[in-house]
Amino acid sequence: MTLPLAGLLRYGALSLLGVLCIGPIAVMVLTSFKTQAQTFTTGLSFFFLPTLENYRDVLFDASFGRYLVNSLIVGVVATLITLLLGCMAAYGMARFSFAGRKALAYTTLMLRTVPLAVIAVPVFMIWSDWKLTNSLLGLILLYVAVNLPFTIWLLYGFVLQVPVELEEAAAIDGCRPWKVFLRIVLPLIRPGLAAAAIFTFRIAWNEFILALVLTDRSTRTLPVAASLYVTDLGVEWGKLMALATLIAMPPLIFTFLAARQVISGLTAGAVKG
Amino acid sequence: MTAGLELSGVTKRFGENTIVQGIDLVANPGEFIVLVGASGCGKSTILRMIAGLETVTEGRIMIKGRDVTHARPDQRDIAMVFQSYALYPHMSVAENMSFALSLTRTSKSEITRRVAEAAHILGIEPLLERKPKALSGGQRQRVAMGRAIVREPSVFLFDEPLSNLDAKLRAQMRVELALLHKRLGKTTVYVTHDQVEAMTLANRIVILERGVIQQIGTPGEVFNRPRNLFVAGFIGSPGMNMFKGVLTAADVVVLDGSRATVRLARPVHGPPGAAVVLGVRPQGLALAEGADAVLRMQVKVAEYLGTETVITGALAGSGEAVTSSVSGDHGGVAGTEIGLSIDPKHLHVFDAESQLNLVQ
Amino acid sequence: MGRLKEKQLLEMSKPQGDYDLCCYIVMWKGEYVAKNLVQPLEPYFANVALADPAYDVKDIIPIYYENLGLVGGPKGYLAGPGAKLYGLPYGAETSVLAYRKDIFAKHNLAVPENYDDFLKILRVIKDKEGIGALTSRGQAGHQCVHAWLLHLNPLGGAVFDDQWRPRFNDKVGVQALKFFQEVVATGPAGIPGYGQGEANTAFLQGQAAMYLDSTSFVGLVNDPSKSKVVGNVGWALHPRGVKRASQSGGLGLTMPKNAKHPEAGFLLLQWLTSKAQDKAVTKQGGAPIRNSTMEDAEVVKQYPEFVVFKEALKYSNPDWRPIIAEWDEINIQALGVAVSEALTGKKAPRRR
Amino acid sequence: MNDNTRTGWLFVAPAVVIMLVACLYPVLSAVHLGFYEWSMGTPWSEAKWAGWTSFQIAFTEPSVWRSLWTTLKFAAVSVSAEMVLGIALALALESNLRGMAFFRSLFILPMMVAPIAVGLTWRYMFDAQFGLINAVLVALGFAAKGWLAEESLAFAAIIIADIWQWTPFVFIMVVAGLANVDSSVLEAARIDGARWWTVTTRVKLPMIAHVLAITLVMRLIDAFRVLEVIYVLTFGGPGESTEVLSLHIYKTAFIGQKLGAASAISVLLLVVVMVLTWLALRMSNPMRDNEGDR
Repeated sequence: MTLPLAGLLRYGALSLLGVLCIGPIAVMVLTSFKTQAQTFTTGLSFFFLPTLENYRDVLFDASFGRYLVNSLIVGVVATLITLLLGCMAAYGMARFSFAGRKALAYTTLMLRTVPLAVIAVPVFMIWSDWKLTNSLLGLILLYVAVNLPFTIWLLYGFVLQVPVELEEAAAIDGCRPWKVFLRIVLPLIRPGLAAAAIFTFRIAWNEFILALVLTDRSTRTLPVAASLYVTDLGVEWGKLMALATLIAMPPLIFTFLAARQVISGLTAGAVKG
Repeated sequence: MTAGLELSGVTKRFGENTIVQGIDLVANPGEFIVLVGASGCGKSTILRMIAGLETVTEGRIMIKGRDVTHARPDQRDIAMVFQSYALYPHMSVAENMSFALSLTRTSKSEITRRVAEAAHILGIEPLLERKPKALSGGQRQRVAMGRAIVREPSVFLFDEPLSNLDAKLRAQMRVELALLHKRLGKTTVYVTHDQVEAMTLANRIVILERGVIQQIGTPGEVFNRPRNLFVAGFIGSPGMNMFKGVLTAADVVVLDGSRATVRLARPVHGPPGAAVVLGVRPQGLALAEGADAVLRMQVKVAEYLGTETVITGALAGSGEAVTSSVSGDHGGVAGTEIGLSIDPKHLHVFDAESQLNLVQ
Repeated sequence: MGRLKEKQLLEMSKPQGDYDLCCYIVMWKGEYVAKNLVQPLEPYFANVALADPAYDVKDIIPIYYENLGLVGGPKGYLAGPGAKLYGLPYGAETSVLAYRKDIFAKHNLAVPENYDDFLKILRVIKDKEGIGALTSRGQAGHQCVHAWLLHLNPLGGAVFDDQWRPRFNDKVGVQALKFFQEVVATGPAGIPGYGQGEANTAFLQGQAAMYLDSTSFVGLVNDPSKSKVVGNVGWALHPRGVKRASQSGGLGLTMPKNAKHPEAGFLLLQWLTSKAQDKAVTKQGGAPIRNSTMEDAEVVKQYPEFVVFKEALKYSNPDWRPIIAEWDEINIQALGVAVSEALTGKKAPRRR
Repeated sequence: MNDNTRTGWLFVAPAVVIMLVACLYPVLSAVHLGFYEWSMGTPWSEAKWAGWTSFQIAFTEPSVWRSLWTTLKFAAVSVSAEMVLGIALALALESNLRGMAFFRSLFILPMMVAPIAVGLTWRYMFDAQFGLINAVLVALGFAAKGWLAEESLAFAAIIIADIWQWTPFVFIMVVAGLANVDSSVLEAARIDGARWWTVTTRVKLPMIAHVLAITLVMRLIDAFRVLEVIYVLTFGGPGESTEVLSLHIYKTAFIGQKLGAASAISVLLLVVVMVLTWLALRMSNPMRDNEGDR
């Protein structure tokens, strides 16, 4: 039915959109390969002799390795814990009726909306009390807490889509609730888990306001390091962009690889309403 | 001899709502019991209570003489085939079939043996390594049965297992199910809303309405001696004709409207003058002319089905709906009026108030 | 830099902190002392077990010493009876004018000696050379206040008068702001968004002919990997307004009250600010805090501009800004917004 | 299906404990803190009970209302632009083109970029001297602009960055919603004689109304929470032109060091966001009860 011309136009429009989406990311990456002088030539310079100098400077900064390791620990551990607790809670809320279930559902949704700026100050106080400041554990705990509401919300939709009969069949086959969850439900909500993992990792890896408040020199994460570099480096755009690229890449790569799951995770809750 | 399955006073309530009311049922070992009824009659709930998927509000369930009322599903020695088959999408056919056994730490060789055997019985050996997604509806159905078979349970539970199949496949699977039951000889409870399945498969049929058993009996019993109006109307296709009338003598019914007089084969237990409902199966209404034509109907539709023709119309006088099934091609024309004779063998008389069959 | 302070405050408010020594910007000293977060250094200098006899306190440039180290005294943040030493300068600075010798020579311009010439030359350069005349910080908050204060003091204004009444919006305050507006109008594009980095860049990349900032800028100017103007930069004193004055400020080192190892902190502080270390840091491009370094032949040979800087230090004013406990809040949230709004034209400068 | 209360709680308990301890407790503490006068850098023991004064001061402070206004403006402009653009693009491009999956994979990338990287990149691109945006403007024959130096332009800049990051989200949500619309309904409408515009406005969009509603609310909530990108891009300036409420809270707490006042303003933001969420739940509760399934 579609005319070839209309098809071409659509592809053209899509490509243009793609370019607009990727453009700033490309600017970031390209600039990271420019020398200090090249970053100040003009915005339209796409052809230049690339240098790895910025990456060398950033990567071999004495503390970069430590920040990277901190970020990885925080990102990976927070993601794993969030996923585990989140899918358990989503399953419990979707499949069991218990006193307080409704209140819990509403509270969870409300917590999903809390602006991080609101809790920065009290969290610092409370964490200081509990000796959790400047430890990765404190940051992980916080990221788990702020990510759980969204994760539960997302996985809840996926659990609902698992046919109840499957769980009943498993119960007849001899599975206790915990086993039904592990052997039947978990494998079936894998796309949801992938999406939740990426969203959680994205926050835990990218966040810097709370991390700034809760970390010190030895426990700093990459975004905090970057926010400090902004002042230390002034406008050494090459280095800043190299750092920004290094921070931006892991979530981008995961997202691109698991795009289908991310999109289904993003849209599942709303579309099936 | 211990019953294969025994339900006594089984009741299910959700708050104020009673879904199932005081079910008493004893299935002999190896018996094929079919629960039928319209949707919402509680048949699935009974099955799920037997399976242990639903708690029992009151009453007791025994399997092979063991009280399982509060046992976990897997401890009841049952297997269940679901309407949706409920195959685990992330497991292969073989894994689906062996899942229960693997949970009970059955030896590898035993699992392999039983899966192979079940696969052989069902003719699904070539499918063992496939995932459910790669199977047709009929194949999935077989796998679901295979999964039940490998457990070698005391009781098989089927929850409308054929309803997702097309008509032809359904007929075929029905025969296979009957053969399979013969071969395995296990007590079976089968839920369906399809009376053809019920009639062809069951040793005994349990007819339910609003959570209450209306009649239990062999297919012949429920067809030929329906205990009440509901059963009479539910069983048989096309459905039984129901005409309002008055019992003027122990063996005479005068119909309202048409004023036709119908003579019964035997006297019934009812006081003269009682309001009754006369039930006639469509097969009991034959084309007739002259004195044999007790009733006259205005033809609306004649459906030729090959071996028979189903004629639908309105009873002259009362306008009540009439269906007649006559052999061969009648070629009835809408708008014409035809005469019908009544075969007394196919007559049932129900008390209009208690709705009970007065013939018995 | 703002972020550094947020983190420091959080740390120092804990019963025991993680910092034994911390670096602060001059503006924070009053607040830190008022909040009882840092400790006086005299007891440590008096402790023979810790103090280095060869450490020459008198050699530290007095203006810096007063500006960055002393708290107390009659005015609260300057020398005088009651003033105590809470920190030592480390990376301190004073204001000087950097200018492009090549451009000035090309158009036969004289380096501005006073604010009248300064004002005139802004327009001249903009018209003749077509690039920004003077680059400046201008971002909302501390940055634009810093730039405005650069002009306020030489023109004879102050934030408060002697009775602590605000006078920043008097005639001189408005005059300084109007001058600043002219700087924005004739400068490189985007000054109201410039932080220190952007202001630096505009000069280093040749987008502006002048830069009125601090002595600490010299290291960047002479670094060929960052500067396109190496060899073309001349240095002059901060132009004279009603008086000759130059800014004093920069960084200092202090010891948190809740330090775990205060002795170790003090020893490090003493070593970092010692003569030998000061010279070494300066030769790497750092800013000296000691007279001995300023006068060192080797250093002066490397940085001929130190001759000008030494002259500038004579006019350096430790009372450049009122470093009271509330200064940072006034600086960023009150003045920082008002000046920024004037620069972007949202509000016209006027006397109240 | 299962009324086993104990098992249900066992599944949710770990998550509940963590959310209570590390999310709800801090939120309640923020409210509590609002009743104290407490300056950062001083020990908690020196905090003074201030009753409602912090709230009174916070709510009479012009800068609070200005930043609330900025936030509202930001949310209204950016979210409506994102909705309009996202819906229009989705309608124009929804058809099942080959390679759509690839483009969709591209479109979700912007929202995954770390906010600090987004802020830095746009700051570089908006640079008055060397930025790509001005270079493009000049190449197209327009005058270069001092993007981050003028109030309205800086505000435009944070909106542009937000639109860049989040329009694809709207696009993807709407495309997913449209994909779920039963095509026979559209065919029926076409047979009934409806043209493209009528089909779109009278059939298609109403049929995905709930998707649009959820998308709108999700975007609104996030727009009210926005902090990090603006923190890096403009830090609220010039003047206070881009100082959204989150940033104002941050500055009040960590620069003004008035922790009590910051908490009082937090409560204001919290209330705004909660009201929005409540509206959202009324429109469509994603965690609706699954009772009545059987």
